[in-house]
Amino acid sequence: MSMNREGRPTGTGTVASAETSAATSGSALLPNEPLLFEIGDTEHSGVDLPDVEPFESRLGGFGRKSPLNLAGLTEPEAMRHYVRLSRLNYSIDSGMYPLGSCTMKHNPRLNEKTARLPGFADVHPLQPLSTVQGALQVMEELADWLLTLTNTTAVALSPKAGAHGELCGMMAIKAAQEARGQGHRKVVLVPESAHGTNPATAAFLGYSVKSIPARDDGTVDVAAVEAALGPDVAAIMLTNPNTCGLFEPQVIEIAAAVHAAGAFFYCDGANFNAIMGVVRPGDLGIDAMHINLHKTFSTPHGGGGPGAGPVVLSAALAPHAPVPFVRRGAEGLELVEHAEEGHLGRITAFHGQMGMYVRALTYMLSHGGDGLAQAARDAVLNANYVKARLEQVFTAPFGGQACMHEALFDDGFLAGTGVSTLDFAKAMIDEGFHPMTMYFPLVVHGAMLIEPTESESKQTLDHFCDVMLELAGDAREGNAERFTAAPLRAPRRRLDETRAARAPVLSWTPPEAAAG
Amino acid sequence: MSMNREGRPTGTGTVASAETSAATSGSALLPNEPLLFEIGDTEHSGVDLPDVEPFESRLGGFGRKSPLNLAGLTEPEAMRHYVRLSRLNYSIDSGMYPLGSCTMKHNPRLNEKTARLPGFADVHPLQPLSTVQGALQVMEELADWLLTLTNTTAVALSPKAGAHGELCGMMAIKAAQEARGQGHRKVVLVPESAHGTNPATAAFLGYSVKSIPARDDGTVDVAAVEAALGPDVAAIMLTNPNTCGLFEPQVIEIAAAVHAAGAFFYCDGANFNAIMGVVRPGDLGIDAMHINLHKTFSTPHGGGGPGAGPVVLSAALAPHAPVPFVRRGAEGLELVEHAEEGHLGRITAFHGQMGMYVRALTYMLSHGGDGLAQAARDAVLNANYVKARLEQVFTAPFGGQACMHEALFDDGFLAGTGVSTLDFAKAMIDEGFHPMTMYFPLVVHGAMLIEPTESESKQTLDHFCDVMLELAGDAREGNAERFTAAPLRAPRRRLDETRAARAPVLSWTPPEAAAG
Amino acid sequence: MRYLPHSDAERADMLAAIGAADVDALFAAVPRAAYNTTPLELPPHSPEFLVEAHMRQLSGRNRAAGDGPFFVGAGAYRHHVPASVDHLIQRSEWLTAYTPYQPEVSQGTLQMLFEFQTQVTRLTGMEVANASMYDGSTATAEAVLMARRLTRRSRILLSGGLHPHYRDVVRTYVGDGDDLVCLSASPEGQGDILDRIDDSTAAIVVQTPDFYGHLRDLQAAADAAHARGALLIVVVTEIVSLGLIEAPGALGADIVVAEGQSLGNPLTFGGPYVGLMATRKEFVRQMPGRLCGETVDADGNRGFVLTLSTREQHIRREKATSNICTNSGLCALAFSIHLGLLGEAGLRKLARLNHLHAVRLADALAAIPGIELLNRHFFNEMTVRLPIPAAPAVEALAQRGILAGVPVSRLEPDDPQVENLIVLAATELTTGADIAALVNALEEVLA
Amino acid sequence: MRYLPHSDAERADMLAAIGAADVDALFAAVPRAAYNTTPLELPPHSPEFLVEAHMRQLSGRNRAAGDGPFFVGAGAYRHHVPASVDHLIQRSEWLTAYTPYQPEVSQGTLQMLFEFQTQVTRLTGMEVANASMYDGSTATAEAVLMARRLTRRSRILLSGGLHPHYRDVVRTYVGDGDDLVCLSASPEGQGDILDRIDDSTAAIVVQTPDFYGHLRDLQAAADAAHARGALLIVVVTEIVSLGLIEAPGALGADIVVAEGQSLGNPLTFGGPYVGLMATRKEFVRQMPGRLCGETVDADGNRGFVLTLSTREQHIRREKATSNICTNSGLCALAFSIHLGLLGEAGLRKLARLNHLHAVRLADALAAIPGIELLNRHFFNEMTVRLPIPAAPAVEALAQRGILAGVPVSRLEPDDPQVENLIVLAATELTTGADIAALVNALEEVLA
Ligand SMILES: Cc1ncc(COP(=O)(O)O)c(C=O)c1O
Ligand SMILES: Cc1ncc(COP(=O)(O)O)c(C=O)c1O
Repeated sequence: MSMNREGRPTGTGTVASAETSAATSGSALLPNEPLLFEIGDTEHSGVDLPDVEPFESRLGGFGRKSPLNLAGLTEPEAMRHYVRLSRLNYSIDSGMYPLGSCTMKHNPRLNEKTARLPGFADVHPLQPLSTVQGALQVMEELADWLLTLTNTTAVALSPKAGAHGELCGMMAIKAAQEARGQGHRKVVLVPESAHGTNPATAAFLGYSVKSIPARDDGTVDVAAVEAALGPDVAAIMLTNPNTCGLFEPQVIEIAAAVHAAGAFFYCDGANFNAIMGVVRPGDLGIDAMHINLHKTFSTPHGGGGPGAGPVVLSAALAPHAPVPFVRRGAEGLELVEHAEEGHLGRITAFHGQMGMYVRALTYMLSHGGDGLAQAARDAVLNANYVKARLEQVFTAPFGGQACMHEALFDDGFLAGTGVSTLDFAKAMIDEGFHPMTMYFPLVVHGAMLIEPTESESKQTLDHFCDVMLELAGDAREGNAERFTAAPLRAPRRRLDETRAARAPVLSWTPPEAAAG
Repeated sequence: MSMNREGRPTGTGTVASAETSAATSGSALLPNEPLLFEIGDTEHSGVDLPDVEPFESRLGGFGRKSPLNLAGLTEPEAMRHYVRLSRLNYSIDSGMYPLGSCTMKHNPRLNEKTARLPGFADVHPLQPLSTVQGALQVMEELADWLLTLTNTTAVALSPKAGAHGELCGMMAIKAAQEARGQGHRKVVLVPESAHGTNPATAAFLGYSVKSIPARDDGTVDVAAVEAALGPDVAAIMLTNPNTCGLFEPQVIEIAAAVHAAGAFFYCDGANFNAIMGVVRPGDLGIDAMHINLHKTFSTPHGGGGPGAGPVVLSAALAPHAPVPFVRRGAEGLELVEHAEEGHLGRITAFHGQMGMYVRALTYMLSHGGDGLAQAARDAVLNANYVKARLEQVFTAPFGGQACMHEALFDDGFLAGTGVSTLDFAKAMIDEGFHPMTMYFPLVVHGAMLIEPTESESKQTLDHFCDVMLELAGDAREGNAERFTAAPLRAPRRRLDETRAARAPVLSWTPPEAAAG
Repeated sequence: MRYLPHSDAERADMLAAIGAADVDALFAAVPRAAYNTTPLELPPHSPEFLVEAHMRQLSGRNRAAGDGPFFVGAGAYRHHVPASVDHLIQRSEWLTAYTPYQPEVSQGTLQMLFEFQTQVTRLTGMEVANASMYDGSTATAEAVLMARRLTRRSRILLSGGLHPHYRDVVRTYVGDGDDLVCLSASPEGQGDILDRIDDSTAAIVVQTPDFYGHLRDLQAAADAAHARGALLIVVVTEIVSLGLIEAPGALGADIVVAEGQSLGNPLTFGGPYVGLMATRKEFVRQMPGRLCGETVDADGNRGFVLTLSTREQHIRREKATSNICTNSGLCALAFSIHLGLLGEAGLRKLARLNHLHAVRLADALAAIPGIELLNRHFFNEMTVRLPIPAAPAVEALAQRGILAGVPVSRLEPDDPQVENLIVLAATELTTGADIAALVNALEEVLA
Repeated sequence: MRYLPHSDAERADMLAAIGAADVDALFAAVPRAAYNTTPLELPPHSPEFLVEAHMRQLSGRNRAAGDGPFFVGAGAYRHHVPASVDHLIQRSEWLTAYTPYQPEVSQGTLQMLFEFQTQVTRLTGMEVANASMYDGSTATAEAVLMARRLTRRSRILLSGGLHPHYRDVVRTYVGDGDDLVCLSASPEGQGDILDRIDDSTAAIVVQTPDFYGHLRDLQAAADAAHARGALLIVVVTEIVSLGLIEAPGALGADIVVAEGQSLGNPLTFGGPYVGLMATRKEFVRQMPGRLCGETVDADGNRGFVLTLSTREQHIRREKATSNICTNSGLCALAFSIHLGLLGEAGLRKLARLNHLHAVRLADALAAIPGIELLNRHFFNEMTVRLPIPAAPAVEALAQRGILAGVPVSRLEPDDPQVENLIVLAATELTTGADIAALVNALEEVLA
């Protein structure tokens, strides 16, 4: 099996086709479900509509002639299709989801309830402002919380996710550099351990990315930053707490150096959960930072979104915030929708993710300032507890120090066992757990990044650690087969990713039989 | 293995302890979940409440001194506990649920939505009537639909379930007999095939139950009824369509004979789904009939309730309807809450199952008269389709005729295979289906009663029949082990019911270790 | 129609497989005179958005409890139910499962019921509890019948503090005979029930907090009943009270029945609710309703099943302890989740908060000239005597946007003694502003 | 705090196991100056019922679309979403799952995405679709960048019928340079975009139905673009239109981007919505966003995985096609369920109904003296010219309880030509009564 630099196996070659496990072929509680297009047809429908008498259309010659071929299901069929499919998913609600860097915390249902109040869910973004004062107030209150939590000057609420927030923040930086006559600065510094969105964002805006190496302890050396800074550097994108789960101890010095060199400090705030209510990033010298409401502020991940990535901005960048934003006017709250001098234009239609604003604000009000700080402290406590318990066996690359919200291990403890990080992850599934983040950050070989979040009880953490230690023990005793064949107790065994990518099948087409 | 009259094995002796199946000990998608009391404790809580400053209580000496010992969970723990537990359940939404006599049809979510409108869910039963006119109108509209569908004179909405409706209807009959000076009639006729609630209800009211045998074709002979009638008979309780899934062909003659003998005709309407919108029971001569809104009108079964069992009444019984009921008055709708001359008193506090009224009315409005009739016809079509396909192998005791909404088989086709109806049922679980109703009705040996309802598509029925035929073939080929050891692919294997009943453990107590 | 999966082509295929000419042929057993081939006189099927609009319109014609100050109790209480409860009970696997007759694929429901039973025993201080009844009132009637079976006696005494609806239900269930003694309403907490117990008495039925809000002395009742070989049936309509008030089981109750609505279940104009029933271990075989018990599976793993079914109609038919079949499973789940979220600490705090608000309400009412507060000891509910008839006063308050409680005359129309009485409840949701608004409006109405 | 599972005792135990004196010790790496041990100036934690009350109060200060006649469109549309859609997407397994990076326990999400992609290809008439973008506007900007990569040209032409917000987003994304040509607003459906295509043009961006409701001739646009080696990017903001209007793919579109909100997703003041993106098979490796593909597992059973990730940031980092990571999974699910419920027959009928109501609205508006209807061909949206400025008129109508549409000047404040224009939409929910009320009120406002 070939390994790349991070130690990730590149094929599915680890899996010998084993005897079919019972669960794989579908049973009463873990069904096999055909595709929508294999169940439905173009005649069936699960929506009743009034009959339409013939009338003279105004479509001109633009009417649809090409087939639609959309499968329809009646409501009972649809209900079953989507319930059965859903049963094949793991979720936070069904078990610990220790994905490092993802902050898979409890998603309170109060948030879902408030987001569905008709005054939020059934309101159009372009209604007259006099009819949406409550919505604007949600935006204002959310902005206030974010500003207080970060000690910054302005916040752009509209980014639709973390990466969008990065784009927004880096655009503001670009605009600020241009406003200063520094548009020629074309380099962005990004530590090796950064999330992929950081270099991708910088490149997206035409910057070239200069990598900053990590120190042996997993943190960034201010000296390395100073060495990389120069008149061509527009900004640094630094994640703090970083993706190794560590607080950058020299962050204030780094900020100072960056500013001294005429650059800005973009902070990736994906890991804000570790410090919310405890550390205000503005006090560290950041200029822009996105906050993933779908991580730190509990809006649900939804199988991959939607999220929201508001960006807080320092005084230097505040004049370059994008539109729209809310401000107080004579007749109540106003929405500034058109870019005034210096402001960025829109980065999205309308005003951003109101549904997420409502959820996040509900979450904040529920926790209060005290609860948010306690949540951060518990998140850190939990990660350190897992770290302390697993360190008995697991190899922690940056072991000596306390971690923040997540504990990072490498695959050192698996050396010679024939078990890879991937194999280990798949074996966790058989024991009832979703795997941790694997092979990220890239600075560690066979990385295992475990973020329990504050939502996990000690009981669950203990069970998790027991299972992890038992698995590790078993791997080291030579029972590689348990790992390389895993999972055996999931609806599917390992999937052939190479095959998927080699000749991509990205949509359903009827089998030859039906077609011919 | 000993068998009782119905052919039901009385022990779990069929199951040799086999090798533990993987699924049994919990995996990522089918977890093992400890008890609430094993997770929570008396300190944890998932509810925040304002702090209460000390104050002078008005409890007198009645304050609680004995321990509560109630386990509490924080919200993330609770969410997980109940989601994990739920994943161990089968449901209509996850697969066909062919329980005969139970009408496990699709439960539309529109019904759940309307039932939660604040004007229904957040209204107190004893608010001034001027503030609940919409609620009274729901009751009136529901009553109108039921009366039209049944061609009867009055309806008592308040019964809380089918059996409660039986009680209500039989109380009305008792009152009517007493009003006629016929209070001495102490016998109620009940066919052998009747549901257990029928004889239980009669006995509950002090009647003695006289059993009417079934004919060889599964229906009741008017001659047998006539023979049993007499001056001591207060009523007959007849299910139509009956529990063998057959329409009683002589029902009109039976009604006439019953009436001629001075008795009343209570019809168990649990199977109304087969004929709603097609046959009006009032046209058959019934005097009282309950309608399980949780069967025919799609209110969810909820793992065993709540239901609602409104009872329609003939002109003869209408004066004996219980309170409360709605009527139109000068200032809008009125609620008659106190028994006037002849009326029965209350059979429940307040006004019955408003939550179910809203759901059932929503369902009726969605279907319309045409849709309800079509649903009944589809239910009958589906049952006959299953019957036709399975009859190839399965033995149908009353085979010749078309069935109504459910198809009845006996265990004749399993003779000599060493496989019982129970075994067969458990093997269905391994193939992805909930078993049909077993060992009911009692008139058939090893009964298998299959009610697909109108909600199942042809595709699902075909898959179901394929599986059933494959299983039957396998049983007859001698693979008894597949059945006697089943289920192997469920969260639990067969449970020891004898042990449960011998030394009942009905609540949790801490293990000795913890106590000692 | 959106709920019906078949196309006409599929129907035709199925008929062909059956060998029937049409669906009408399948209805051949139906007498032609009673067979309708054309739709009945009912509206046709309707799009979801039109049905929803109609139901919204009806809903809009009701005043929701949350729309303003609200003090209505008398057997159903407005508490805050955490959002997670309603979310959870709507999961398909809870909502659309049947009674757990196939335990291997119903362990969720079964374990929940086992937990529910455990919670009810602990709340009530009893040894066993069943898996729910329809509601508190029918549970009370069933308890009366159970007591008769247990004692083989027939005389039943109902306290004058019992909820009038509950009394009426018992009366309907057991019939109006000499052996049912309904004591007259006791709005002042008075009553001579203990003196009426004799050797033919099967049980006395005492509610606490009673309908008028009074806390009743259960120990005295138990002692008096037991002295004559009778049983004490205790009724609780506000289950939250048990977070602050002594458990009936600790005071000698033989059967405890209760309305569980306050936990987990919205008001919904009276139902569905959830009846609780608990008793002594030795009485379990005379208990009605389902019971869930612990056992093991063929691999020795712990699991749960419905048990002692030989008490029930589906096995015992006319010899069953009751005819009950469908009960209140989903409401029991809501109850159990809410109580699981509260836990002991939360329930105690909730009960204290209810009591505190009730104390404030009582003090505010008692301070209004002309109003007499009838309760010395109470939990979250109380009765006041107005100088005028209560029913029109409550209506006048409703016109002012305040739902002020229940005029007792609505439930006891024939008893002139209660004409001026209102029963009012406070819960954790009652605010100081609500109380002030009530006091203001009452003063207006009385002026 | 209800969301935090630890008791203080548990915290102490854990600290002991860690070997830390207190939690502060775990924060040792934080510079002391920036470390807060006391809570920030924020309100303290709050009971659920108080938080809910606050949010209800804010919600109550907004007018819901359902509260009265409603004609607002312009990129977001009020359609009826079946109750089952919102129920299903709230299932824990959909709502609280992460991106399906572990396919063995994420087949639900993956199969759904595969179905979604298939639906999008069929709707748009394209060969491949991705697993969603944030929304229609950002998808448009990404499509522009994709076209530049594909053609290695840089000039982009934006039609004057493109939604102004979309235009603004493209402008923000690519910067205001010579190579971005934004044609001026074309409320009459006019425009000379085809004449502006040259050999340096990467793509032209054409919306249909356009912002003003006009149906645009895509075939002509495709032919003109392809003749100069440029690509045609088609934007659709009302996806329901594709039930009645020719698929862009059938008319030569190279990239189709759309806002999918109309299916499955409520208005929610503008987000979250779901961006759709579809293209030709040969372009797939330049497409941004996630893709789900079919494969088999080790036992040979069909299964699904995220694939072609070498386009994406988490593998390719600075060489990725986009920085997008989190997308709109749950909104895509809602879209897919709603479209799965509709099916072809339902979508066609829904589109016809929308068109019918729009025709009625157009006819009613055109009949008002002084009002000019600008559209000859349209789907469910149209533009009218009032004799007075539109913004105050719309405000005056709102005061009368009617949300009458969008004054174009709100989006194009600097263009005097549009000052009197309103864009109005009708959907299946628009009733005759709504239209009559609008006409009445408009006549009043114009009088
Ligand atoms: C460190 C880090 N940065 C950025 C992101 C991107 O955020 P989003 O997925 O919301 O675009 C993530 C998300 O996983 C992350 O972990
Ligand atoms: C034929 C028949 N009668 C009566 C009943 C009792 O109805 P319920 O369970 O609603 O009390 C049932 C329920 O299964 C039944 O099938």
